[in-house]
Amino acid sequence: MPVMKDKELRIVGFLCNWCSYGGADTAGVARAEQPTDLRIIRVPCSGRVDPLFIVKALLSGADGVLVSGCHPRDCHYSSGNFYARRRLEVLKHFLPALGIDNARFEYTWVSASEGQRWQQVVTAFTRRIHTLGAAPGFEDAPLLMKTADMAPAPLRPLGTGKNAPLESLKQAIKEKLPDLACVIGWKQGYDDAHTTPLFAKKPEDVDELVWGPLNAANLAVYLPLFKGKKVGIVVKGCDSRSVVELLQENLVAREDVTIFALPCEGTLDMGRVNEKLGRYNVVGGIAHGATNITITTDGQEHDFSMAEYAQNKCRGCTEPEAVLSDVRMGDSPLVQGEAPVPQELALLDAMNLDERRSFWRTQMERCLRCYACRNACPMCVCRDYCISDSRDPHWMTQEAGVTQKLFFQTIHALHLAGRCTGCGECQRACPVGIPILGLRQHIARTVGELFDNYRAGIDPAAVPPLLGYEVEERNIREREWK
Amino acid sequence: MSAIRFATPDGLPAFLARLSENSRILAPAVKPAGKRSVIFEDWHEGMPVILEKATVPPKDAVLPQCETLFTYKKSKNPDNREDVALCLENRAEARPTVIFACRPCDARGFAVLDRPYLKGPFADPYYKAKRANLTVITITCASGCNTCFCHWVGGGPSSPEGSDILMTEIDGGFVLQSMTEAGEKLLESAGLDDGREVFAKAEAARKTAWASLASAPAIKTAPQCIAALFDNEQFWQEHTEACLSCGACTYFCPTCYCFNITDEGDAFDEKGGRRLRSWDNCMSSLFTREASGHNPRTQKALRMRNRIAHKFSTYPENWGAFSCNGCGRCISGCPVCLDIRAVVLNAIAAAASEA
Amino acid sequence: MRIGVFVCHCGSNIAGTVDCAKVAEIAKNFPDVVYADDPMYTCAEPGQAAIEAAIHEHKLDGVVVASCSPRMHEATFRRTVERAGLNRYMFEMANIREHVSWIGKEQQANTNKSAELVEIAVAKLRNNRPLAAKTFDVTKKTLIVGGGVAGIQAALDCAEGGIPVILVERESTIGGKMAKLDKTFPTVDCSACILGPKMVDVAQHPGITLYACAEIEEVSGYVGNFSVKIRKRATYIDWEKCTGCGACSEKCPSKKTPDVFNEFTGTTTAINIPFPQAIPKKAVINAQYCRQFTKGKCGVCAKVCPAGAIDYAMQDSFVTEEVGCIIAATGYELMDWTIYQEYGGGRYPDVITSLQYERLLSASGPTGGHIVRPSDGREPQTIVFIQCVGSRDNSIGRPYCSGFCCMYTAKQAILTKDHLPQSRSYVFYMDIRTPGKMYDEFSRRAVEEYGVEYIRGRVSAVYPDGLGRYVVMGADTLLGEPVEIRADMVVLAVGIEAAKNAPALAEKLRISYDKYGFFMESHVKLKPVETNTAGVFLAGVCQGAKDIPASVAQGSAAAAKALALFARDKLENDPQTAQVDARRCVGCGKCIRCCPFGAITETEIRNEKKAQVIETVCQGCGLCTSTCPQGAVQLSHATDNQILAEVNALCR
Amino acid sequence: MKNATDMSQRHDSGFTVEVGAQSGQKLSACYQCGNCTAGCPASFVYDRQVNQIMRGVQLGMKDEVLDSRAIWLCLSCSTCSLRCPNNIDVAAVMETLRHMARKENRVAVGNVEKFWFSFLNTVRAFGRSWEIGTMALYMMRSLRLFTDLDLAPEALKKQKLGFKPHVVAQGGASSVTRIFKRYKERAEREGVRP
Amino acid sequence: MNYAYYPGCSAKGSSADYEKSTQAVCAVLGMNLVEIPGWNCCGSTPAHAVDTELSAALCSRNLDIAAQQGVEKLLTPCPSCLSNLRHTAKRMENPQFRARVDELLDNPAAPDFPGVTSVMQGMAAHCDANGIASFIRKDLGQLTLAPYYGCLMSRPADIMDFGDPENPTLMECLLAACGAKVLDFPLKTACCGASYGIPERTMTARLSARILRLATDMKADAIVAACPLCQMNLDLRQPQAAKEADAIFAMPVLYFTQIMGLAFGLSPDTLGLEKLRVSASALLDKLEPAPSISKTPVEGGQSCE
Repeated sequence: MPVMKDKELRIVGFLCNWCSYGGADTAGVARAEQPTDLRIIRVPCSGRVDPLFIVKALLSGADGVLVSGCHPRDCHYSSGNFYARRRLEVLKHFLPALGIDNARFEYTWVSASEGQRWQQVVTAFTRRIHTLGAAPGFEDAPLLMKTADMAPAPLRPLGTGKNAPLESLKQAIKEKLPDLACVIGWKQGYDDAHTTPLFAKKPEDVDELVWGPLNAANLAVYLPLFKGKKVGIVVKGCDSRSVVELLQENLVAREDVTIFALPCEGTLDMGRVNEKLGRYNVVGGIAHGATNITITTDGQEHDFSMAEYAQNKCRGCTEPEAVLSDVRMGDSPLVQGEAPVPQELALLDAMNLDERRSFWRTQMERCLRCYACRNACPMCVCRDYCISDSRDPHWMTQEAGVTQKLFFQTIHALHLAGRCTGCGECQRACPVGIPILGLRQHIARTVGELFDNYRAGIDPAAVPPLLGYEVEERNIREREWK
Repeated sequence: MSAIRFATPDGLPAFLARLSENSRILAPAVKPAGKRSVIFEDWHEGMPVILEKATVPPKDAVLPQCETLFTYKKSKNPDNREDVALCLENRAEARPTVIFACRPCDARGFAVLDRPYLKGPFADPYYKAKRANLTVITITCASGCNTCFCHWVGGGPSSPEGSDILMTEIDGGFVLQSMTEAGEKLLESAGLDDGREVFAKAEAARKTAWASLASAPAIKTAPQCIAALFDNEQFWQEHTEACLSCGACTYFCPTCYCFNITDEGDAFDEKGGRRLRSWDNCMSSLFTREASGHNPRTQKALRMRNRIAHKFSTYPENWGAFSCNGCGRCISGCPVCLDIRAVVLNAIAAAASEA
Repeated sequence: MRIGVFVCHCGSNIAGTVDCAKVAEIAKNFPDVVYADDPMYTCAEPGQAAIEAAIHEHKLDGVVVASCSPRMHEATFRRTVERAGLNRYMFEMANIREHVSWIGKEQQANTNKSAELVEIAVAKLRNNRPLAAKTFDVTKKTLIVGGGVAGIQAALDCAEGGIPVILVERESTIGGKMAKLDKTFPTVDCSACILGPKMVDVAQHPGITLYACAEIEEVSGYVGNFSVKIRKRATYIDWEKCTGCGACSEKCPSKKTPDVFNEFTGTTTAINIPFPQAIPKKAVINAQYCRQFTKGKCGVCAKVCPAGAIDYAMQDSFVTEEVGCIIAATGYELMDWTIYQEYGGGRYPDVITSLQYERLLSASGPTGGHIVRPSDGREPQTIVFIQCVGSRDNSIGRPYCSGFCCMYTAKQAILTKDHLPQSRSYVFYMDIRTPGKMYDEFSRRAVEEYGVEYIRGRVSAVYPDGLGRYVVMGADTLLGEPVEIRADMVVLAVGIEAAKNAPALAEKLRISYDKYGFFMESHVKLKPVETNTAGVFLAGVCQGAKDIPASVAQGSAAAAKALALFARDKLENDPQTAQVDARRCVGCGKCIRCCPFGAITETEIRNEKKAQVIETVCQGCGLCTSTCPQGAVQLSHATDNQILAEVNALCR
Repeated sequence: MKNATDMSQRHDSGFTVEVGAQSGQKLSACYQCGNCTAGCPASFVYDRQVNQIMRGVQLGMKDEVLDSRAIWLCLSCSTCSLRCPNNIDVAAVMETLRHMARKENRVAVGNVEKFWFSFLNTVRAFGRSWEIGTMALYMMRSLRLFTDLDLAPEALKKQKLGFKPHVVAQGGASSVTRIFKRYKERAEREGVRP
Repeated sequence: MNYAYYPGCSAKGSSADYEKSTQAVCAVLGMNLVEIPGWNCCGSTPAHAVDTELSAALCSRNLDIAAQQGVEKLLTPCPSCLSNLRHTAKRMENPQFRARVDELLDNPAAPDFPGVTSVMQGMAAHCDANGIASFIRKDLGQLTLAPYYGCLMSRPADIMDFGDPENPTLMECLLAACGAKVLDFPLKTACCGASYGIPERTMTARLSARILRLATDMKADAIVAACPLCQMNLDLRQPQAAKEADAIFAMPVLYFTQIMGLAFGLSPDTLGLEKLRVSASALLDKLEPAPSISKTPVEGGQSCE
């Protein structure tokens, strides 16, 4: 079978120099006939294959991508393929979230002596891609607008935190303040209905600290900026996971950060709150009930029950209390039940691949590429050197097309694999409300499934799954070539 | 003599449909999501007519998020491969465009953009072509809003600056008033009813809107005050601590006009190379990073100083008007609720105390 | 850039199915390509000269050759462009032979594919940068793993060549399998007599440091500068003090300790010296059987030791050695033949392995060199030798020939006749494989002079007849009949396998091993001693079955490789290493965590933590590059932009 | 004196391929170690040893193989398959050869086949085998009227053999009969010997 | 506990004693064997020797009946039946083969067949060695037994799934649990000559003689069989074997169920011992009442599986 009967399709192969490229050579020496579609890019090691190369190829018109390396244990660099196996497997799971059929991507192991196996792999993969046909694009996918359903019931009673021991906390902060450059918390923002970060340096600053459902922002994002200085931070449970993740990644030193924690009763989804408040001139006041807050604007009262207006993530939250803290006050809330599938993810799950491509095209069109999602993300530590706007490396162009925008979301999601705590700041920060959190949730779920229910930001001493490997992976099986 | 017309709510789609025969219509469209947004989009028949203030201003009509200025191709002489010919293709395109239902602040944005792009020593041909083909139909605001402050900076709920037509909602419909020749021409052929009879109602509505605004603080001294604070790094640091450097504020500012130019693609490729102009963001460290790697504004405080100063000090110095028109999007859209008004007022106060 | 493209015909190898001239013509339109040609044989002397000439004539600053696999000729052409004054890394290859012309017959598709492969190569080349190697110092010392005859030979040759040697042996004595043999083929000279002096040389050579009862724990570093952590197992004897007098084992009450050295044909004491010629001649306690350990009291040896060397509290200890190269000589083991239930699966005492038989033959063995049946101590009259037990047997996943069994079986049959002139020996064989000097003559002597009955066929089953003998059910395929022999004793020529922890050692050394655990040489024919990891060499059976002469030869060959390596004072690294852009680096250390070689360290630049690559340690895998989210670490010659250029050339 | 076998004349590669395909075995893997022969309990009655049969198949010597007695005397005990170092299911090859021989009506040991048919006839009739019926039919077919006569008294005394056949209840017998009928009809339709 | 049961034809004829003792011993163990209705002959060796599809059709009919009854696991005492049923189940996984077989059947066979296993394995799964020991009423300590499986029980290994195909040990485990001394009998899986006793008497006689000879030389009190045909060859045809080997044998050949029954204190009559050609009376003489009802755990394993 020299060439597939139909027109050649674009298949890109990334082969490690030591085993698979040699295996392809061996196949050639043995005159093992193969379909001609494949174009091979030689890389030193399968561990060199950044999953982003694969996404880049698939988004740029490749119909299939094949990665092949040395068999596990046989890596010329001893462990490169172990890392590759994890990263590529995560990618394999992730591609469908974008609407890309993951049958278009495969990775395998072929040694330098396995010419016959290489022939079999190329033939089977090419046949598979021909069965799938040319890859559909994003730019011309039919429009499809969909929104997530309401969130399920929370795992704990949500409230406004009005009875939290805020004053005792302020006292505790004041005691520690002399040793700290500042303590990061929340204070009232441009009106009563909005908060803004507080950087308390003097005791009187501490009096401005507020606690309650308006404290949506995850302040952990500021910690790396204070690298080398001693700072305090007030955290909700979810924020504490970001702090743990930063500690795990050496971006903050444990001795430099003092963590103040109160049990969180949930935060408001300000997008929906603002939508309900509509256009108003002034906030006349805000009243905290046990499970609701009332905001008066231009004389009109608006009631927001936590059950209805809490952020989606708060409903599935299993860590209302900080997972790590130095000063902790208040009673531990009771969490019951298992975290449900988050709404944004459920929305993705409910769609087929075609629908997902349409969905993302529809959503991504309005992306401004402001990258607020990135800058609000506590785990986006590259900051000023993000590869999305560099020329060396030159991953992306400034073009405003859907694929560029979606590729950025993929970069963010893949870079967050095993690191994202699901804090949702990316989506919260998006000025045009694109439900990008679903992609991060998708990858977090994959990481959990593949790596023994691993959740980021729980254990500061854990090895992040994609920075480690097992010689025998428990949940990754090589797929057979038949 | 301006043209005045009246349209019922039901009549608006027909009006737009008529306009769309000869022009592209950019009108607000709702994007439902957990966080709802309103975006200017190509309007075509069958779409609802939305009059809400958009999340993102219609700046894109004259200054696209990314535009291809020109493409370039190289081709080799078959007889001498070292002889390479370069061929440029200008891509300045300008379709007649009508912006429908932007707000006065948005429209004033075009006035702010016009100065550097058209009135300086060199007119920008790409901008110029688009601007010349643009007609702006503005809906006046019926009230103020908690984040708006147009009247601080010389605007107002029915400010006509930058608009070709002002449209004001009254009982039972809308009064459309042309403010420019282009607007007049448009209204004359728009097939709408005469509105002179109800024009008074529109004027009354505009007055009511004005009256609803809280009084504006005096910020006339802002240019000098901010200039005076140029070296006060502590002031800028205190006001920038919460900033994430995301620059979302600049992307949905109707008056931010900085851009970046990049080349993409290969000149030998079929598609050719593309010279792209795309929005840039002064809040990003990249904005001032030089090729050598040196960056005069590494701190976000200095970048914030630049943004505030540009809007309230340097631009006014050059052009005699604030380049902020008080739309308030940078406040309502900021992920951490930073308030530019507070910065300006604090700067005036700080300068006063310094002095 | 000014790029020249050379599309090789390779005679008809490529031109047969690829229109090379057309590929060259298409290539002329690629960016920066100013010259393209399609020579007949690019790698031949005129072909290389033409490249050099074109570089000069057309002022080329980059060259693409489309021909065979870069694994074949990349090094060749890099030298070519270097001769013409270009940096060797301003060169790329497109593999249009192994990956195109040899795997498909359709000329149009092949031509198109070749042109695209050239296009990728040009795209990459346009992003290439000249790279320069760094030189680094060499630790002129060799570490040898395994003290069998191959390791001993390598150690002696290295030491004689003036290179210090660290010899690490797992057992308590060196000598390996050869030390257990009685006589050796084809000369039937005494194994101990020829190996013994070499073992003594090892002990006495000032350049050789011997660690017995020791194993490799960790290996880091790279050619020229390996750091090897060695675990010295607790022997419970202070060897500094032990004189090897043997008083301890004379008095040891635990006399039923399995005798490992004698292949379990007898028992020994819990504290013992395996055999009189052991090197080092030091006692070791087998804690599994020593009463001091099993019962918590005894202490006899401590009482009788005149040197006071007994130390029951001894723990494993570690020592780290810095060396420049490593020779693996870990030898082999016999496969577990008891999976052959048809031969009794180890339940019949008189069905034994050839190595056990060797101990029975040996004068220093448990029977003092008398051949007797383990079951009842009687001299056997009929002995059946079965060859290929665990060799050439696909059904148990061992299709390979163990190489030396044919010869030692002939030897054992001859020795049997010497020991027991009245006995009859039968050898069941499939093929006689004796390709060595004097080998076939030797095996013929067994038949012609010693009357050994060779029967061509396998043995299907062996079972006791209930009357004290064994029924051997075989076939004589030459006769075309099944045959049966009542035997007193059955000796199995058990196949070999790689040492049990060979794969684990391979992983530490970062070398490959085949699916049977034998280490992979760099090239089967042309680099049989080298591995794919620079500075790691192979000697002896760890690389594949071989007999004593071949093992000794390979030991010497490995030593020659070590000496050649150390003939230079400085080594050059491969400049395809990772580079850190310190400005982009945020100091998160993810690259440090992943680097398989410890080649990235943390440094401080203006009070900020940054990653730093030790270029001489970096092996160029690029794992760091794909790990760093901000792209701050870039692997030279495989940077993100270089690979992206290739992807972009393919997908648009 | 027998002439040397002309291999080029003899080799019927189609036969080799057919045996390989029907048995599902890789025949070229056989390297003639003789383990099958060594382990075969019936080898002493064979005219050709198992390894010789395998060799014959490899060489495509169809007549020699299909006309051999060995393939009829194979006990199907699978010892050969178990001991084969090359994972060849030799017993399956032997059975395949038997099927091929039967279909071509080459039955070197007629009595074996007659016994099988005697057995199967009782199954066809009653749904279950019937030992006395089998014996009777076999004696008639083979004309060996004294087969196992020495055992009869003991067997009968111990009531080892039933004088009445066991007939399957619930119409099972006729259902089995129909299986045989369809089998025979299909074989005839396909032109092979049932 | 009820178990679906396929007795095989010989249970209704030549090996009625196997059947009788199997039923009796299973009853003691609490296993109630329920015959599947309307079962037919598996075709034995003649069917598959003639045609694989014919053999599969005969077996499929039985497996189909069991499947229709909702049976998950079917027990059979006869290794030949077991082999045919298991081979058929395996071959029917091939759709082309299945289609050919379905043509021969009244109705297409059920898509999924129940698993088939030997009564011996069924016992071991039902009851561990200690459980078996708890039923012992007679001391078999004086008996030395040669376990004999025959060639079909453990081969081919992938089909039969009966432990090491060269060296199965399940019967040893059961017999040891019953208190008997069990020989490591090397010819335990050798072929007895199968049904060739009729067309090729000398072959079967010689093969049986070999087994009888070794058992005699190893001083076994009896050979213990698990296959009706093997038992018939070794017992009923023992004189033929003796004649062929020019020897005198007096080797009782019992079914393993008969031995177990003896240990459980069942009467010879219940176990059909009278049907043996070579009398087991010498064996019975060696039995002694168990010293006490043994509750002591049997060394070396709770389970024979």
